[in-house]
Amino acid sequence: MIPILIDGIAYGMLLFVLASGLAVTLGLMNFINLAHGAFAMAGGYVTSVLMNSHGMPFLVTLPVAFVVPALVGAVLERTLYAPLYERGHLDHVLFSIGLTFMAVSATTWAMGSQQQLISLPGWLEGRFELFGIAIGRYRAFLIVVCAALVVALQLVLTRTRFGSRLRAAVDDRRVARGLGIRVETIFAATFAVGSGLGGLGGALGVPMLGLDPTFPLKYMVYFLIVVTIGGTAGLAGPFLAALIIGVADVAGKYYLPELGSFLITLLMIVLLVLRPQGLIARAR
Amino acid sequence: MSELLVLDDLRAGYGAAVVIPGLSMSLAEGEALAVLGRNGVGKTTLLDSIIGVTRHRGGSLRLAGRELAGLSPERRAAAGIGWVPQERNIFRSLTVEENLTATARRGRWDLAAVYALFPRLQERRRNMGNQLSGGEQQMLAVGRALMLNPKVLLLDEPTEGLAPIIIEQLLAAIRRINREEGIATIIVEQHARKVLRVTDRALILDRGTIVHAATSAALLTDPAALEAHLGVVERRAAPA
Amino acid sequence: MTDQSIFLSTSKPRHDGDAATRRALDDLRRVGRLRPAELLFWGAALASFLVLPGSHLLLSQTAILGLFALSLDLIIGYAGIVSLGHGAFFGLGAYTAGIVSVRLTEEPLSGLVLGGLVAALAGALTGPLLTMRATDLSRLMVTLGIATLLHEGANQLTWLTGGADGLSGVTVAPIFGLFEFDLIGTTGYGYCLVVSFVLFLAARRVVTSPYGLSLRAIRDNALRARAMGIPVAARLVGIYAFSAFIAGVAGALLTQVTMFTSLDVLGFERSADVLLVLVLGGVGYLYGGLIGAVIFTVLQDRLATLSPQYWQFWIGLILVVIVLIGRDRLAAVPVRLRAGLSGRKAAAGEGEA
Amino acid sequence: GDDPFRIGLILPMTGPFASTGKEIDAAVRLYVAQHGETVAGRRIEVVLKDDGGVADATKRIAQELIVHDKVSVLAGFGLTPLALATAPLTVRAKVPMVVMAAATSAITEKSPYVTRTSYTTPQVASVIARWAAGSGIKTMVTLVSDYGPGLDSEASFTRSFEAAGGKMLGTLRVPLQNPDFAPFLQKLADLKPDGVYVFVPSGVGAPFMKQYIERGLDRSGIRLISEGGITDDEILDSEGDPALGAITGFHYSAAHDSALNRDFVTAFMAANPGMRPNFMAVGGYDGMALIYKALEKTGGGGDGDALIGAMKGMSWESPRGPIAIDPETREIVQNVYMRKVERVDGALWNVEFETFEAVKDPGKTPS
Amino acid sequence: MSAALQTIGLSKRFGGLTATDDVSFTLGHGARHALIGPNGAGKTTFINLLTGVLSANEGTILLEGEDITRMPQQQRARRGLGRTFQINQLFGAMTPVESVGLAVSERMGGGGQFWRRLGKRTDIVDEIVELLRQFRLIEVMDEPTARLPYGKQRLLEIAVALASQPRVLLLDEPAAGVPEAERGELLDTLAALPRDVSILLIEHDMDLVFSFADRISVLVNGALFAEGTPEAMRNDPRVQDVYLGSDNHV
Ligand SMILES: Nc1ncnc2c1ncn2[C@@H]1O[C@H](COP(=O)(O)OP(=O)(O)OP(=O)(O)O)[C@@H](O)[C@H]1O
Ligand SMILES: Nc1ncnc2c1ncn2[C@@H]1O[C@H](COP(=O)(O)OP(=O)(O)OP(=O)(O)O)[C@@H](O)[C@H]1O
Ligand SMILES: [Mg+2]
Ligand SMILES: [Mg+2]
Repeated sequence: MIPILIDGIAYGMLLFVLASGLAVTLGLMNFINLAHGAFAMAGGYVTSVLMNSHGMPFLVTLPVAFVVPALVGAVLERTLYAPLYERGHLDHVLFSIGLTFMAVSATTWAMGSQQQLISLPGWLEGRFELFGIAIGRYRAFLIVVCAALVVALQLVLTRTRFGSRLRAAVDDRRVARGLGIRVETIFAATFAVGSGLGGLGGALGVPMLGLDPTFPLKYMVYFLIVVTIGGTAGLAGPFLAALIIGVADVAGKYYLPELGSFLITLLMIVLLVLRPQGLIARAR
Repeated sequence: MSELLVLDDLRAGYGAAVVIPGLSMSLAEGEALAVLGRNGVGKTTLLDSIIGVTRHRGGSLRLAGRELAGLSPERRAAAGIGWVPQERNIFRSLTVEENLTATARRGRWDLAAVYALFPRLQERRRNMGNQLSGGEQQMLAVGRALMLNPKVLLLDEPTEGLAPIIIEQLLAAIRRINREEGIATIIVEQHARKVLRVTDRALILDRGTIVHAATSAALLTDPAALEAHLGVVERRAAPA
Repeated sequence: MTDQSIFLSTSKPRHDGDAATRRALDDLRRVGRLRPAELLFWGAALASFLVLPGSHLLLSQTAILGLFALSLDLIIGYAGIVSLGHGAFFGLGAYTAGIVSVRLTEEPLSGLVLGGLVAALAGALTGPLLTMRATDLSRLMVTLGIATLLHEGANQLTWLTGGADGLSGVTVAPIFGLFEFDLIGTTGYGYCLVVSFVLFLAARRVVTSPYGLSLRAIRDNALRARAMGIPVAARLVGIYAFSAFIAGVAGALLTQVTMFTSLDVLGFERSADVLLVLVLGGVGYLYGGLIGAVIFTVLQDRLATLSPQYWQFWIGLILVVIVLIGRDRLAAVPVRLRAGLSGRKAAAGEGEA
Repeated sequence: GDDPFRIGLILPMTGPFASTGKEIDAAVRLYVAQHGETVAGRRIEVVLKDDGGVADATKRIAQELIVHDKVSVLAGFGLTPLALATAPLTVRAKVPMVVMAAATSAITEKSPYVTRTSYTTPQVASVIARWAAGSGIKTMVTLVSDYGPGLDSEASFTRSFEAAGGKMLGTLRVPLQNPDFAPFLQKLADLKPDGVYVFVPSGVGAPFMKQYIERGLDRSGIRLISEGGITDDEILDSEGDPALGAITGFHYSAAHDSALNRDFVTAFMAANPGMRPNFMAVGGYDGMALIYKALEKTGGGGDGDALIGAMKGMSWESPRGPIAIDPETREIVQNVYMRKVERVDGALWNVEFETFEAVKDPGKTPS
Repeated sequence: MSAALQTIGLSKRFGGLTATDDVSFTLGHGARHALIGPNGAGKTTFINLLTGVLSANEGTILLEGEDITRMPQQQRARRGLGRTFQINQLFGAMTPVESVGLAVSERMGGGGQFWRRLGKRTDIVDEIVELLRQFRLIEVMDEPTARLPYGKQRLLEIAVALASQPRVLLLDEPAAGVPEAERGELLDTLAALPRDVSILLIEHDMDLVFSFADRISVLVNGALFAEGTPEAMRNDPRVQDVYLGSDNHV
């Protein structure tokens, strides 16, 4: 019972790290970025390449897995995304799907279509006993990392003026600029962080989810589910959603396997129909 | 009085349309200028062009001797321009208080001062921007601009939708701001008579150009001019 | 005249009444007017049937894709509902037609109609989920979710759908007992053409009707639409179901000309492809889907031979470029064609989501 | 004659199953390169088309190949639905169809013109079951990916294992989409069988074995026995230590110990750097062999009935060992091997340790 | 006279705030009734409750005797309840002709007809033109609304509302953005409306209010604070210091 719960939480946490970047770009910047998975994938490949062909230790690769996608994100944001903020959501969807397709086949071309595999350092392998419950080391590690991440992000968004300036810029660019908000800079920075988080998630995900060029398409839905169900008001919602989904998924497969992959989708549809704004919506 | 804001043959518009074909004027420190005119003559466009959210097509505008043309809106705001847009454009996903603080700059106008001017805003400080009444949004827009502690205040129909009693208070406050803090103000207004009482000079626009300039006092006592320039509305459609 | 008041209704009007009335009529009929370019388009379609017997197989799939994209245009371009799961209705139609042929009758038309009706029913049932205070995002996800459920369902119900192996044993009798589906695919293409044309006419009628106008209004400002007395939800569900019907028929067509159907009719790729197709042709004037299908097929063919491994890359690139250039601006390029086909003013024509 | 003998080769060269296409295409090229472009005086021309793994595309392409390119043989077919979509066509067109990858038993029954050079799921699963029962395993649990092939495999393993006197404790089905195996492995640990039979698509194999070890199941006394796809030669080496010692049953290993295979593997890897031939490749290679041999037998005659007739009962030595085409069922008859993953001079290989000879498809011939 | 529109104990709460506080209000047949009050008093909220944009926490709304409290917006509209918005709510991508035309055809119940062609019914077209002429929108009638200057858009806002021929019309600050000199004429147009249309006007322009209304209600903090003739209200000291301020508009 408790093992299942812990597995679920860990899985949820991983989902959150993966989706948190999207929670930022989609949630705060209101850009439906289906290409988020591509940034996650980038992070994953950075880690696997650095580890497998440069023998870099896992932990050391993580910062790189954040930075590289962040830089790519920043560049793309300035060059491609920025002109599209004003456009409708349909344009967002089309553009980012296109980008995803490109990423997928570009990666296939560069890295081949096979699974990327990394071998974790010994201290992350296997499990340890806690009050007689065996817990996977890596899952415990995920839980810790993610918890730290949530706190950090939440602080930045609430304790600083950055959050409100960002939302102001999203609500009404023209007037925000007219009132002295440096919209371009803020958007670029935010997007970079979002992409970076995606990359970090991708890197952390390799051992559990595997990694191949179709990653962005395979998991796109999961990220979106987390953010949509969570609501775009901030990061608390997505975090909650990620946990719910993680636990529901694992527990569901354990207790009612015949429901198989229906469960999560059903859960999503029901939640969205009841709360289109997500679990935690901005007061309206 | 030293000239604070100087427009010299400013030309601006939207996309292909030139709305202001070439306009020159100047504004002194602590001076209040009323900009009047019928619908669609370019009053808003003038203010928008000063803050820089329209298409600049030439001419110059200087704030305290510094050339603003070519500067982005945010730089102009930083240079000391406070703007109250016509549609108010409150940030809907920010609370009242966040709306005030998000863009605030240090100065004598702080939360306390704004709340003192508009107690109603304090009562609603936790409301989201889209949970305000029309008038409250108007107050918030003015408060938001004041929190920038600007040198020049651009007010686009600031009394729109305000209760008479609030209008009196607001206009009085603006007057005080000019006098005591030396903040210059441009007020676009529909209620000519109301605004002329609190401004020093007035411009009347038509098709983006100045068709009448006078001291407010003079214009107030010149029904002929008011009638001639403002008493009618029929005009050709927008320059497309 | 400048000294006239704006409101005095008694004052003598400046324009002579007939001229005004004529302009008003013009403006109202603008959207509905039949354009020469349209005849050209359908003429070309007919010609393709007569002069390109070699490509009938490919053309059939193009027509089907076009019809599918047209159904999507109805909800995106006219109802402003963005969907990532329109493949669900296509798939429903496809499987229904298949199952009908395996279990009920091999007569094609009944399978076709039933396919459409089942899809339409599904649309009518799921439509409300999309109209209740939904956001673009929640709509994307709900449509996507429904498609996923159907996909998984079809995978599980092996006894009915053949599961992952696909539904084989589909055989289709000659149409009206006269035209047998031949190897070269001539009958198939003729069949697809006729069905597409009929459904297109229906769709065209709907979007140029007062109903269509109310849809544009809803997309533009639902609050005002309600204040006008327009039953917003009902109207949206209506067009959604109609769109589902067309998508279903398209799916049924595919099953019948392929005489087989499998899970990939319900796959996400299909929904994504059809979105691309629609965008290639342009959203919001009905012909976008059809034209897009042609462009798409040609592209796919060229690119697939040019770089079989990576044609998806080029497709992606095209999408990105289209969006960056701006769909409205692109649409303005062949302005004669577009304006010719739609009669919609470019300025007025835009805006979805 | 001077008009060439055309072979229509339809493969998924794009999309999620592109690797299948790549392996088979490479093998086909290799075979042609090794055995020349002319057979019985006919010049061989291979027309390669990509169906992206989508059934209606496969069917359409096949139709076009027959009608326009006038091909005499269809080959390829990466997935079951693709083959099933096309089979009925061959009845009308009287064109032989050589299935090089798809593995569902039923395919060859859909048309008298279909034959196969890959393998059938039951063929392998049943052997593994018999071996398990034979090596002291009393109770088993199956853990398969929840899709057609997986369920096939589960069914025929269960049948054979119970027939061999074993006892099934449960069946676990993992959704294709989400490869977090945690809950299923937990279930498995709770069920405590002697062994578990695993069937997952090759890509998912590595993550599975990682998690299997992470949960300490490798030391739980549950013996892990899998279908060969999990240690697919193409990616085996990259799966790393977790794969070491994995027991699998399959019809082909790149490590198969025969001169013919050694040549095949060296030539293949020389022609396609960084690629190792896997069961897909050998399926393509033997498919070409079958066509070549049939064409020789008909003396260059391209008639469909003649060709398929010539293919029936054909038997020859393949890199995987001796194989034959069953004259009644047109199904491949071949050895199935039990293998163990070992590190041989630096790289991981499936090393065969037991052979079941001339296995027919139990899906058709009840064993 | 009998009530065109009536509310009984109507209340609306936003979290802690009571925006409409137990309001019992009657709009007589053919009334010219003005609703005034400080900013944030709850006037727009009240209208949103009447039209169904918001749903009340307590109380009843009767439209010509019929209980419409729980009715969706469009049904209220179909029963003859029309309104204009404090901030323009228009169809930016459509032309004035289409906007007004839509309203007319919806009123005639033609909106659901998906088989008929637009512009086939000349009676509709004539009505459109008449209305557009009345509001001086003729020369911009086939321009996309979004491109019209604010003033014209304001006129269209009212024209569209009238196109539905409401029996009860709720006007939320119709003069907002309309220049001083033209307000008089706006007034005339409203005054010229057929007498059987009952009108509730929200306005902060007291000149407009006093010359239009034959009855005035004052709303403060969501509750009815005072009601009576313009004279009475103007001279009511309480009304002066909560709302009117020093210069009492004579
Ligand atoms: N975004 C825009 N794009 C194109 N033209 C515009 C735009 N905004 C305004 N215009 C045009 O510019 C001219 C001036 O508009 P502006 O809003 O400045 O007038 P105004 O004096 O502020 O009118 P009002 O009193 O109604 O606010 C008008 O003719 C209008 O049609
Ligand atoms: N969605 C909401 N959530 C919370 N409070 C709200 C919401 N909408 C309005 N309010 C509050 O309810 C009060 C009444 O608002 P309303 O718009 O009815 O005022 P009003 O009388 O129309 O004022 P004005 O004359 O300025 O338009 C305001 O104080 C406003 O802050
Ligand atoms: Mg203006
Ligand atoms: Mg109001």
